[in-house]
Amino acid sequence: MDKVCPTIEEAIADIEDGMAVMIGGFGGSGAPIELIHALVDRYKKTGSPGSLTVINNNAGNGKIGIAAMIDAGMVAKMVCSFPRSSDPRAFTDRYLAGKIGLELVPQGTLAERIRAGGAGIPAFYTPSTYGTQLSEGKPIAEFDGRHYVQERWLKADVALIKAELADRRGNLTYRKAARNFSPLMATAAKVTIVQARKVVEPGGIEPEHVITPGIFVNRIVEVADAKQEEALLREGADT
Amino acid sequence: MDKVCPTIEEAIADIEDGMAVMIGGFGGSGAPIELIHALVDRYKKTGSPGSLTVINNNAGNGKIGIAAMIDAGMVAKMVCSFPRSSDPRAFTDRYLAGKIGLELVPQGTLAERIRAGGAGIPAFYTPSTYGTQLSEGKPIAEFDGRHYVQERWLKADVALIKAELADRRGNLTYRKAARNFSPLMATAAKVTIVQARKVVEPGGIEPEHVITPGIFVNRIVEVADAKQEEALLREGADT
Amino acid sequence: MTAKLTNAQIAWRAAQDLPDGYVNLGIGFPEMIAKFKPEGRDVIYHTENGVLDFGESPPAGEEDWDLINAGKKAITLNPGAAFFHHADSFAMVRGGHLDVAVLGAYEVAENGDLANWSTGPGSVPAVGGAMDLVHGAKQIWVVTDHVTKKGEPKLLKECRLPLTGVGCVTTVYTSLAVIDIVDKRFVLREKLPSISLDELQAVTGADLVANKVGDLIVPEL
Amino acid sequence: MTAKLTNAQIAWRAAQDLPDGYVNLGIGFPEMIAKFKPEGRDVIYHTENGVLDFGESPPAGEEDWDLINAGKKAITLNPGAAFFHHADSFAMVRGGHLDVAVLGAYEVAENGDLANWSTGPGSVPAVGGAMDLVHGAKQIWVVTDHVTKKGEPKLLKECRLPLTGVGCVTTVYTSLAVIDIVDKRFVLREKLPSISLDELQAVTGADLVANKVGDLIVPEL
Repeated sequence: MDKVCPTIEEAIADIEDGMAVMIGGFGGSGAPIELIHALVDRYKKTGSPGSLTVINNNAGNGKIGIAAMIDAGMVAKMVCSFPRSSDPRAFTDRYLAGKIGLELVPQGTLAERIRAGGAGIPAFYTPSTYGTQLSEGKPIAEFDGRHYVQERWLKADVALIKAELADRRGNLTYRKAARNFSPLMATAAKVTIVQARKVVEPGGIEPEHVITPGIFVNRIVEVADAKQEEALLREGADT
Repeated sequence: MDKVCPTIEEAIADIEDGMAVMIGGFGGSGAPIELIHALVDRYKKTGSPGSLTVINNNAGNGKIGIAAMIDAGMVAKMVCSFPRSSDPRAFTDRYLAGKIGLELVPQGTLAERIRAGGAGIPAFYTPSTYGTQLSEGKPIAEFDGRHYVQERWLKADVALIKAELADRRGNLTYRKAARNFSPLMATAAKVTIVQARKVVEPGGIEPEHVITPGIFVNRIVEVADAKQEEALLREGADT
Repeated sequence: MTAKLTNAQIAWRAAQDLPDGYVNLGIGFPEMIAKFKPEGRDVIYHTENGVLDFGESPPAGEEDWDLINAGKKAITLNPGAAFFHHADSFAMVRGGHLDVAVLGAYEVAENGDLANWSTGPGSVPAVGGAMDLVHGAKQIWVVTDHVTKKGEPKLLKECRLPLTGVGCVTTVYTSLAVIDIVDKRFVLREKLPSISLDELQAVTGADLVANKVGDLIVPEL
Repeated sequence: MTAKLTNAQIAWRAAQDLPDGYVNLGIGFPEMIAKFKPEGRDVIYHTENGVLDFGESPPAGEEDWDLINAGKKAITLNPGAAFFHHADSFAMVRGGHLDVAVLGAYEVAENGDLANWSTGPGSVPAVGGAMDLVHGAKQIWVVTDHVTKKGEPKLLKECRLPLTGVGCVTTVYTSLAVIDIVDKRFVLREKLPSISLDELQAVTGADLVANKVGDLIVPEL
C-alpha cells in the first residue's frame, strides 16, 4: 500500500468538474500551494475541473492559492468562515457581482461539521449561531434548558492538504500551526491528496507522533521546497 | 499555573459521594491503578466517596483497580461497553444480585459521547444501535435515507487518568495503546486528575507531540513506578 | 451429517478473501484470520482501542500490556503503525474507512441482521465495539459454525436474539459454506463438496439461493 | 463631550481584570490586551487555529508564517505550548474550557446580546470564530469605543445589526466606562471621573444601573 505518487499532475488527475474540494490551511499556514496551482494549471490548459465547491476557512488572499482558483473562474461556491483577508478582491469582486456562491459557516461549526463527516456522524447540535441569522431554517432543540442548532456533516470528494512528514503508508505529521483543518479534512473526503515536505519509509514516524493515521490518506506527493502562501504574498507574488 | 500535587491523597481529597467518575484505560492498558487504589483506601478508612457512578470501557477484572472499587462497595453504577473480563466476578455477582446498576453503551458511542461532553456538543446522531434494544426510547431521525439514533453527551465530575509524561502546566503524552479513552475523558470532567510516570518542566514535551493540552488538566501526581493492572493480574495480585 | 470445517479452516477460508486494505478482526474467533493471511496480501489491521497496523503476538514473556488489541491480547507493531484515541478510532469505524470488519455471530438473518451480543436476560450483556463495527466497514463478514452446539440453524429467516445491527452482514463463512447476502437472500457461493445442497438447506433456517455454487476446499489445519 | 480613553487604555483596563487562566483574545483590537497583562498574572492564551500558550510577536524579519494566531499575525511559543487541530481547538471553546474570551463589538444590548460580524447587506459577511467563542468561555468581555464614529450609542436596549450571540456578554470595557451585564441590565462598575453620570447615560442607549460606581483610572499610554 505505497501511496506515493510520482507527480503532482498524476495525483490530481481525476478531480472532476463540480466536485467538492476541501483545502487545508488557515490563511497561508498549511495552504497546499503546489497542489492548488497544479489544479489551476490543469484548468487553464484543459478547462477542467471547473464549477468546484471549495471548502476552506478563508476565501483566498492576493493572487495565489485559492484566490488564483477563484481568479481562474473554476470555483462556483466557497464554504468558509472568514472570506476576508489583506487582499480579498478575487472573492469579494465576484461575490458582490453575484458570480460566486458563499456558504458562511462559523469556524468551530465548520471544523465540527468536517469532523462529523469523517466520523460518520450525520448531524449534531451546537450552541453556535442560536438566535442569529446563520441558524435560520435549521432545526433547533433544547437540551438541559439551553437552545442548540442542528448542524449536518460536511464531506467532500477530494481533500488537498499539506503535511510535514508522510510515510509511504500515509501516516502524517504537520508543521506547527499549519495543522489546523488538515487532519479533519483528511477524514472527510473520498480521496485525500497530500503534499508532504518529506516522504519517509514506514516506521520513519514514531507511532505516538502520528497526527493523521494512514487510513485517511490516499495519495502523497513529495514537495521538498513547498512555497508558503503568506511569505509569497509578502514578497508581492502574483502568479 | 503549576498543576503538580504533592501527594495522591491530596489530589483525590475532594471527590465526593455520588459523583460521576471517568476512569481512563481499556482493560489494564492505561488504568490509573494508584489513583484508583488511593480512592479505595480513602473509602475504606472514611466511608467516602461512595455511591459513585464509574465510567470506563469495562467493569473491572480480578480484585484490583475498578474491581477493587466495586468490591469495596463504593460503586452504585457502571457506565461501560464491555463488563466482561477474564475474572469479572466483582461486577457480575453484584449485577446479577441487583446490587449495582449498569448502563451499557456501545464502545464507539461511549467514546463519542465523552468527546461530545468535552466539546460542548449536547447531542449527536449515530447509526450505532439503530434497530436494537439499546436504542429503545431514544429519538430516531433519518438523514439522507438512513436511520440514526440520537445520543447525548456524557460528562463527569472527575476524571482519573494515567499519562506517560506531564509538564507542570498539564500537557500530556500517553504510552502506546494506554492512550485509549484518556484524552477524551480529560476534556469531559470538571476536574481531571492525572498520574504521570514523569513530570517535566514546561517545554519538556515537544508542542507537536502533546496529546492532551494542559487546558484539560487540573491536577498531576507523579507516580514513577506505576503498576500495570494486567501485569498485576497475571502475577495473581489480589490487593 | 458429514464432516465440517474446524474454526481454523473457517478462518483460513475467510482469510483468502482479505482485500489489500484496512481490516478489523473482532475479538475471539475472528482474530484467528490474521494467521492465514495469504502471502503478499497487504492488509493493515485496525483495533478499536487505538492501534493501526499491528502485527503478531509477541513471544510469551515479552508482552507489553500497554500494547494490546481489543481482545486485550498483547500485540506488536509493524513499521508504519499509529496510535490514536478512542474517538478517532471509532471515527475510522463509523466513518466508513475500514474495508472489512469480521465478527462472530449467535444468529444471522437472510436480510443481513446480526445477533451477537446478548443471549437474553439472566446474563451480563456486553456489546463492546460490535454495534459500531456493523455500521462502519464497507463489508461485514461473519465467521461461525453453521449450526449451534445443539445442531440448530444459526442462519435464519429472522433473528430471535437481540440484534447487534440491522441488515449489515455481507458474507458468512461457516463450517459448511460461504454465503453472500444479496438483496436480503442467502446466496450460496461455496459449499463443502461432501455435503449435498439438500443437506445444507436442512441445517439452514432460510432458503439458500444456489445458482452458481463452487466447492469449499480448504487445507488440513 | 469630555476626554475618552484610547484603545490602548481600554485594553490596559481590561488587562487588569485578566484572571490566572485560559484566555482567547479576538482578532484586532482585543489582541492588544496581551501587551498590558499585569506582571505575575499567569495567563495562557488560546488561539482558534490551534495553539495554546503562545507568546509575543517575533521581531520583524523573524516571522515563521506557519506559526500564526487567528488574526494571521506571526506569534512565538512559550515553554509548555501545544498544537492541536481545529476541532480540538473549538472543543476547548465550545466545551467551556476557556476562562475569558474578549471580542470587539458593533453593538451590545443590555441583555448581553452581541452584534459584531455583519453590517448588513452589501458587504461580504465574515464570522470566523466569534459565534463559537460567545458560547464557550466562562466570561465574554467586549472592548469597544463607547459610541460609534458618528457619536451614536453602541450600548443599546436591543441590537439592530445581525446578532453574533444571544445574552452572552458579561462585561464591556469602553472608552468611558466599565459595565457589567447582570440580570439583563447594564451595571456601571467604573466611569471616567471626568464624565458625569448624566453625560454617560446620554451616550448610552439603555439605562445604566449605578449603585456603586468606581473611578475608571488608567495610565497615560
